[in-house]
Amino acid sequence: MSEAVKIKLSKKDLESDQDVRWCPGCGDYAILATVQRTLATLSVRRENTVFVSGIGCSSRFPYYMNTYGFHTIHGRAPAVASGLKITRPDLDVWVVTGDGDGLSIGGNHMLHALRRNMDLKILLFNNQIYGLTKGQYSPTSALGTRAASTPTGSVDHPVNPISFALGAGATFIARAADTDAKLMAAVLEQAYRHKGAVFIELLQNCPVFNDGVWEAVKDDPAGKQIILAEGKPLLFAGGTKGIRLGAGMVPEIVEVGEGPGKVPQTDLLVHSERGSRNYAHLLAELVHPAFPMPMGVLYREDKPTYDGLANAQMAEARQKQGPGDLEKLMLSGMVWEVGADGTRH
Amino acid sequence: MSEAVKIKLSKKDLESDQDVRWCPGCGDYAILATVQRTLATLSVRRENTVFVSGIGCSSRFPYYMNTYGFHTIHGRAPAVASGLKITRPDLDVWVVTGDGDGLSIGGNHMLHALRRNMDLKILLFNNQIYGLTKGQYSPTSALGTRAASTPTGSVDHPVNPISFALGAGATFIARAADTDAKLMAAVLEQAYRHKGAVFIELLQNCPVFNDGVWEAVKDDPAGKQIILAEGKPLLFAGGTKGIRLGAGMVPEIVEVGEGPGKVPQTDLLVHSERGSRNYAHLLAELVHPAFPMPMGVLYREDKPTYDGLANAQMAEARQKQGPGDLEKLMLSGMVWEVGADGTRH
Amino acid sequence: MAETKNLDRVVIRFVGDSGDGMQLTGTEFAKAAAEAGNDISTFPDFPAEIRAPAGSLFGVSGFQLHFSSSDIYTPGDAPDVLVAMNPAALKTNIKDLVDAGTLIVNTGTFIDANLKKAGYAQNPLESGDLEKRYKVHLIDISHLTSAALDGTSLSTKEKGRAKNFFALGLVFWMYGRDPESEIRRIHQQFAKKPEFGEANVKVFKAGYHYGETAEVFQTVYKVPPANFAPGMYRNITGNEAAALGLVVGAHLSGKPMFFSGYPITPASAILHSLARYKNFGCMTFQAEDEIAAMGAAIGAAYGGSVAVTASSGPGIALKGEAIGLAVMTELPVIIVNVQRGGPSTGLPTKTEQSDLFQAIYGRNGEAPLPVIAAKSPGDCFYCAVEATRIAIKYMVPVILLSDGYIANGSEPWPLPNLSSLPRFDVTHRTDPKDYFVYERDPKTLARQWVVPGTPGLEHRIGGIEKDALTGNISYDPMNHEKQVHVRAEKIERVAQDIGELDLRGEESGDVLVIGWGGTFGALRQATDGLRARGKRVSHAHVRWLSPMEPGLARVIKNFKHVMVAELNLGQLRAILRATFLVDAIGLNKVQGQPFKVREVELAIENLLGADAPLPEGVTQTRSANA
Amino acid sequence: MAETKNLDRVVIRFVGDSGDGMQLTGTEFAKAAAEAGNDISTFPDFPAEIRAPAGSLFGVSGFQLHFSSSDIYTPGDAPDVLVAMNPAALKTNIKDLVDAGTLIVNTGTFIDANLKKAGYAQNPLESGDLEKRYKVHLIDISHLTSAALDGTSLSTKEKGRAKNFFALGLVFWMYGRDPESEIRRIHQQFAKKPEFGEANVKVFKAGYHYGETAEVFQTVYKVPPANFAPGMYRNITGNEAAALGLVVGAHLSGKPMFFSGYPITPASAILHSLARYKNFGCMTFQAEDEIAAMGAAIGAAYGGSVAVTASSGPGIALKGEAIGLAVMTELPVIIVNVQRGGPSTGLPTKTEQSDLFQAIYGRNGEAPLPVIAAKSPGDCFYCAVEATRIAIKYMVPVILLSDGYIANGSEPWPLPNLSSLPRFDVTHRTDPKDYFVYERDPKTLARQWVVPGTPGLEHRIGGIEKDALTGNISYDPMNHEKQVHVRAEKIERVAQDIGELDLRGEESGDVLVIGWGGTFGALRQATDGLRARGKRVSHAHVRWLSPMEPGLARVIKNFKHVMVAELNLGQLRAILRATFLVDAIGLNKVQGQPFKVREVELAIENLLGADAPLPEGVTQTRSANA
Ligand SMILES: Cc1ncc(C[n+]2csc(CCOP(=O)(O)OP(=O)(O)O)c2C)c(N)n1
Ligand SMILES: Cc1ncc(C[n+]2csc(CCOP(=O)(O)OP(=O)(O)O)c2C)c(N)n1
Ligand code: SF4
Ligand code: SF4
Ligand SMILES: [Mg+2]
Ligand SMILES: [Mg+2]
Repeated sequence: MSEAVKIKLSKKDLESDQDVRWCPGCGDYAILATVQRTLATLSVRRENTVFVSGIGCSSRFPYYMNTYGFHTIHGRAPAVASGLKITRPDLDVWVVTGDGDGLSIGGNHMLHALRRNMDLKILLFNNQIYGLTKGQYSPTSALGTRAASTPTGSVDHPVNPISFALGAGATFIARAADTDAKLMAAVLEQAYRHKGAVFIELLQNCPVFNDGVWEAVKDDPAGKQIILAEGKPLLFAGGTKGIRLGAGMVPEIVEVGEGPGKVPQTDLLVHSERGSRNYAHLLAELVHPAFPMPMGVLYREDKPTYDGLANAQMAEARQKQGPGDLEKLMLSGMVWEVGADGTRH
Repeated sequence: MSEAVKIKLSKKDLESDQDVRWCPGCGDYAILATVQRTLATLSVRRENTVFVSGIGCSSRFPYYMNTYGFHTIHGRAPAVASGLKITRPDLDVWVVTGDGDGLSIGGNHMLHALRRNMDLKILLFNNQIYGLTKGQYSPTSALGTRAASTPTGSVDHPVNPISFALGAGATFIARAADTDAKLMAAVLEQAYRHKGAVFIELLQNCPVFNDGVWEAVKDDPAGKQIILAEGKPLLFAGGTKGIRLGAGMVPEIVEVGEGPGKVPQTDLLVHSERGSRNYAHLLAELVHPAFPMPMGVLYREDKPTYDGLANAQMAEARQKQGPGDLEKLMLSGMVWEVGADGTRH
Repeated sequence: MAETKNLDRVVIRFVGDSGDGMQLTGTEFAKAAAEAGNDISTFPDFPAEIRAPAGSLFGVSGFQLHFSSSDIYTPGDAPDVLVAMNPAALKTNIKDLVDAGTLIVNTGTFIDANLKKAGYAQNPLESGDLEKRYKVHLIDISHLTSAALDGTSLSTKEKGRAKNFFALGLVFWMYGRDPESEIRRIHQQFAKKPEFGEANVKVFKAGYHYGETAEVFQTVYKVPPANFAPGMYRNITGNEAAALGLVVGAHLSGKPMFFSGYPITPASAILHSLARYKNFGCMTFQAEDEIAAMGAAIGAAYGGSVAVTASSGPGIALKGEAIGLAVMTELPVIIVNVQRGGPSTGLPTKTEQSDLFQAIYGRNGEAPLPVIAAKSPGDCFYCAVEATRIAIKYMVPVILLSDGYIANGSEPWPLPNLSSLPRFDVTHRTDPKDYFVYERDPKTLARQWVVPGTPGLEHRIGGIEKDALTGNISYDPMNHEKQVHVRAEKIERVAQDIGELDLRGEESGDVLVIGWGGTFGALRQATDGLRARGKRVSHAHVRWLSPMEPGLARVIKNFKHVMVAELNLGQLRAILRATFLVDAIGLNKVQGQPFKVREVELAIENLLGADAPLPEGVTQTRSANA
Repeated sequence: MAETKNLDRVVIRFVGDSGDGMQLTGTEFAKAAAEAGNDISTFPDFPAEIRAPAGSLFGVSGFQLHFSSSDIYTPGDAPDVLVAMNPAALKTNIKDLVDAGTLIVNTGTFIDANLKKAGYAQNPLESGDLEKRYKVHLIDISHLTSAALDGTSLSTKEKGRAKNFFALGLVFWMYGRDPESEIRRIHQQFAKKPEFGEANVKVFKAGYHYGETAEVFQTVYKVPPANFAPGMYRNITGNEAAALGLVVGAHLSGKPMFFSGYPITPASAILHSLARYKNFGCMTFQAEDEIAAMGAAIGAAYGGSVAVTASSGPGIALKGEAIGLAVMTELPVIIVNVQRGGPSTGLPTKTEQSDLFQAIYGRNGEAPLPVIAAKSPGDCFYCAVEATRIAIKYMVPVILLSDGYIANGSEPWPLPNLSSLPRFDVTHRTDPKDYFVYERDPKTLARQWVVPGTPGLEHRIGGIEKDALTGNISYDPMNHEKQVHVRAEKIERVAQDIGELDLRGEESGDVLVIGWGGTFGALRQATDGLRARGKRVSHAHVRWLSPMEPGLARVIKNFKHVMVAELNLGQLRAILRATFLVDAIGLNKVQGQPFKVREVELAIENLLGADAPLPEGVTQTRSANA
């Protein structure tokens, strides 16, 4: 995050002059609006903000932001963004990707950007489908998904984006639904302030090829979401249910309260963004339909960033060795002089 | 694993006629010998056994096995092996890879092979270095590793192969040291019998470019290893120390026994290969030097394999629709006949 | 009553919003034309967006159909009839309509908001300018559609969606097509939602009756049936034909088929088709990326399957390294490239022929392989069969080039008699005696295809240079020299299996037009036309680009001018110049659009002495250095 | 006392086990020769294995040095002196030794186990055959070494490791080199382990004294200093020079440098060097793979760095798609390809020139870019500077081709005067007024390099076709046509910046030899030699392969024969034939080895009428079709 002289911005200031080209009703519209509104609220400097994306419907995002933007190639946004961030630590670099772009073809760059704790804010639009190529299943699609390339149902076990990000080493992990502007704004703001690899899963609806895939979760926020809050127990269903750590470290849904078959609130797991990795893994494994989905910031950790360390090494080298002397560098190794008379010195 | 008419095999039967070309003292020799010996013991059918590898010192492995073998290109072994296994479920397909081959350039194929629960036995030789290209740091090298490309120390946080495999969805996860022939043989045997994606991390020494990187762990098996055993508590240091689940789901090293500051054995975590994923994550996070390293089978789970499901769909289609009738297929869509008189029918 | 007039051929284009169902309208009308016995050729042209915002210029979707009572090769240069469903569609297409052509406009959409989105300051329907050039029919299709659906339970939005059936009904009437079979088809298509079926039929009939009653159309046109050779026909797109050809190819070799792909426009449809052919022994695998798709194909080939992968330019670029592995290990893999506009992401939904260099040269090292290009939708079938046969016979990866134009375009295709196609059954060696992994067939130079599971033949292969006999790793200089030459020679030997050159016209003359791939139709039609007018013009269409078809050597020096026509900057041209040292000039167009027949004619006429300017953008490239 | 004999030049090759330290021996002796004022050229030739098992044939490591009192261009065709440290080394190298050449053998290693590993049924030293052809010196170096170290605390194994210093001492004596400076160097090198330093010096002296006393060598040879132009010299390998050139290039442009790479033989050394230049503002990044390396370079270029990536053939294949993105977004990236033997993994440690096609054509779509090739180790420096300059000036990715031969080989290199190198400072636009993202410089056609962080110039770029002015996504057909041509024209315009053609000899004559890249030395030496013998032979060495150097057009048609000599099957040849329609024939060798001067001479003599057979493997390719 760049030190900004705070300027008042409105959402409009973040809108580019390009026509937005998503399908009517696409969840991407809501995300775009929330990102624009949040960045305006945060008074970011537009010139120091860069959106880098891959290819996919979601990856058209940068065209609509009145900031710097780079629509790269399929799956490679984290790599391009890394090169940019390492060399330009003064910039805020956001990455916009989809479940196909970021977890199928681009899974490796995602893994390594997260592992390195590259200071990138990565937004993964998860619609569980390939939108742009017209509806093939993706690595996040449920087993048995019938789609263009799987008329009899997919036989791939899906990847859990949050588990993946955690396993890879992301230092800020969060989740929000496309239409929950309030939660998303809160998450984006904290992400913006985090130094390190941010991974945010945005549950996004593709009305054309995978309509309603998140409906069950989104339509029943009380029953199907746990809104995470620091220091608060994992409660849902209006506080009547909660998550407890059962035997063998298995999370359990329990009825909360007094009386037979119910457990006191104090038995529940208590949320801590900076909790242990094991706790975070447990949160990651809470997935619909077996469990309500944790929403908000699941995990964060302060850890040196790749770009920070790399630039520190540069500074240290310059300090220790002095600014490079090219003449001297040229003269290193096995060097000799031949005099005007052709003799060596 | 193919149903084999058991034939007596000796280690020699598994040795190809090629000169082994690793450096003297390389840990790969020990692994090769153990694999050859174990496969002989298991009386595998050589003709039904295929070793597929990428590029790296470790990836030369197939040349030395008197089975079918394919030395592919850097990082792509899981992809090649997947195509083979899907179409030839009758074969036992092993993948040999290195920390660079399997987790740097090949990380994405690894992720997806594991996620799909492809029935592959993947052996990752982790020497924390690029051997073949003469000693650059790898994604498993510790932060600060000084190597050819990082003279002032690496600034990458390493990836934990076991965490990665677990996050990706492997259904059999194990670890053994190159020189621990007994444990490795036991692990290999169970892996051989497992149906699904096997991921085995082999701690391998590269005496030339990263000598002794695992020495601390290997030289002090009692103090620095937890030899996992089903139903047994996580004990080490000759039973005097153990691992307990502490507050906030943080694992703790405790002194085991009676008396002040000691905890009873019953307080310790008890190993279960088929334990919860959360338990497995906890095991994965036990890494040297903070913790002793769990050795043996860390996790397993029975889950349908990609190749199994895909071939079942083929069988089902054939059963439901009958064997394909090409003539009929050609005639589907918009078809018409033009008669001998040029008229349409 | 309207009078009836006979026409030889008609080019009609339906244009509207992506949501307006123009592809469906076009396809249905194409079916009717085919049913009526016309020769047809279609050209769908979609926007890159899935569903662009209604009314936008970039959201216009079009479908052009050429139907005729005589042989045709292309969907036509310019529409005789344009059906425009909204201002954006009119704006982007009106310039293509022929002078005095028929223009049908849905006036109901010409409201301020849409006019603005289309960039019209004034309503173009009001200026009277259109009437000066075209036969204009202004019809409020939107209104007539909802009127037709008055009283149904459909929502306003649902009603609006039916308006393309009004247009369809109208043109059915205009061209005297049988409405009954269409009504049956609509009912069939909407069998699961009969209320929509009913509604669409209503609107279709309303359109048909509008034509009958409104008296605005004085003429009903008849395009009599074309003269088709007897036999079974099927209307087919290139991607469908390729999928069929791959299934049949695998069948002819007696092997199961494995297809691995990663979705990409315009190749995905091949994966989609094959995924439905499981009972034919086709296993399909959607890989995590194109590299994995190629890797998996190699693994499957190694295991003994007919292995196939398909992609488009960017995906093929990614496969390059792995294709090299298939070259080195000499495994049969069929790689389909349905070309699109490049470079980089380029113009994903548009056609181009600019991946020829990549196909032939796009790998590290000396890594030659056979390259075949399909010339038409139906030809994709034969090329797929042939690619399969060559891959297996020579134990090589083969690249099959298609392009967006023939992949999505369709034509009536005489169905091949399957039993007449020659089998090329594979026998995998099982005899362990004296087996050498890289021993070669003296004629084809192919090594033997030994598959895992064969006792006693256990062996190892890989991407490092191999001993020319044993296949063991070899760093021996002379062995490398030998193997590099053998791999090249093997590709040259494929020429043994290449049929006659597809040459139309004399073996000598004034102009030899050389083309390859999907430009076939335009080139053949242009040259046929000129020859009919007495010009000494021939057309050679190259099918095998690597090795270069031997037939070309015989004729290429017999013409005053050689012109290589391609939708790129001159890739085949460069190869032909290098091979034959002829001063071939180029006809090049890189607009994401196929050649128009007239463009080709003009270019040839110029060579014959005319001095007509070529249409904007199209370039006739002459050599500066030669 | 031995007599002293003057020689003009000597080629010496040290061969032994990979563990025997032959690279060190060779390098040290090269230093001594350079110090003595000789012109030198070196050729290290390692096995593919890191450390192959002792005694194996594939574990033999060699280092050839050519030193001379006159100008030389190559490490020499065949050694005059062969130092063989074990049977495997003798076996694999003896065939190269010139007749009557000097052979020095370490007999101590000729034990049964080693003889067997080398495939010798009999001890070749005992048959007497060697003596018939060569001046043989059998010395038990192993024994003499351990004898010299008797009484030291070193283990037997450690003692064994010192034996290369015995050989080094011996050749120092043979060629009258000053032992003192070497002794100093040894002490320096082992400063951290002085006991080894001591031991090695002991052994070195033992070798030196052995020569002096053993009376087996009757002659001390003297190769007088060469005539170097005055100035500073440095012995440099191609990879070192490339790294320096990149640093200097970035410096001259006034920009920080970003290098991202993924290790691969033989390119890794560039990454290793640059990683040490942090205080020069070089940021290095070891990416997860080559695609990421190219992606990161693009990101860094976008951010305003001089962005570089380096790899070898297979890695460049992987970068293809991303290079296309750099072409489309018109960002300056320097892509170094240190070529090795292909295809696929091929011969990773051997040299070849077979990635030219890939460099020029290996991407989807029309994706042209400038390609420059370095001709010698030192030239890698200038090419790196030039590639940087062109990339920035024209806003394009540039491919710089090197190869394993010049990358690892070294030569004495006159250090450039840095202050005389022209600066090409970058100014990034900051004025927001009337900024259009794809507006171009009328002369170079470059768009402006605007970097993030610049207020008011916020804009978006990407891989989809862009409007020729605004850079917004454009699917417009004419815009695409225009942009495709502009991108091609921009590359052609690079010709404005290309200097004179490197032509040696007359502008017309009997034979024009055309080469590119690392074959320079052999071609120049062969042609110089023939011209000295009165032949009408010229040599043009092409530096820019794309665009093709304009100077070639003037001369290429003035010769009876044009012969394109390349370490591939004729890639430049094909391009020249296509461009100039000249019937260029090829001289081709694909053995992982550079041309020998004699091979080139023979080929030229053949064209001049001789009918000498070429050495095995080397082919003179004539056109069948032309
Ligand atoms: C190299 C390459 N392969 C394939 C494609 C085709 N392609 C474009 S986007 C996409 C997947 C999009 O899915 P996702 O990332 O989930 O984005 P969404 O459209 O759903 O937002 C694919 C396969 C491409 N453009 N480039
Ligand atoms: C496409 C490609 N990039 C790079 C290389 C060079 N390369 C070969 S092996 C290797 C890494 C080896 O490391 P690892 O997988 O850990 O194997 P090890 O040698 O340590 O067993 C690299 C970078 C290559 N062969 N191909
Ligand atoms: S296809 Fe789906 S994801 Fe793409 S723009 Fe349309 S609704 Fe959105
Ligand atoms: S370099 Fe290391 S890993 Fe490779 S063979 Fe040698 S010791 Fe083994
Ligand atoms: Mg998606
Ligand atoms: Mg390794």
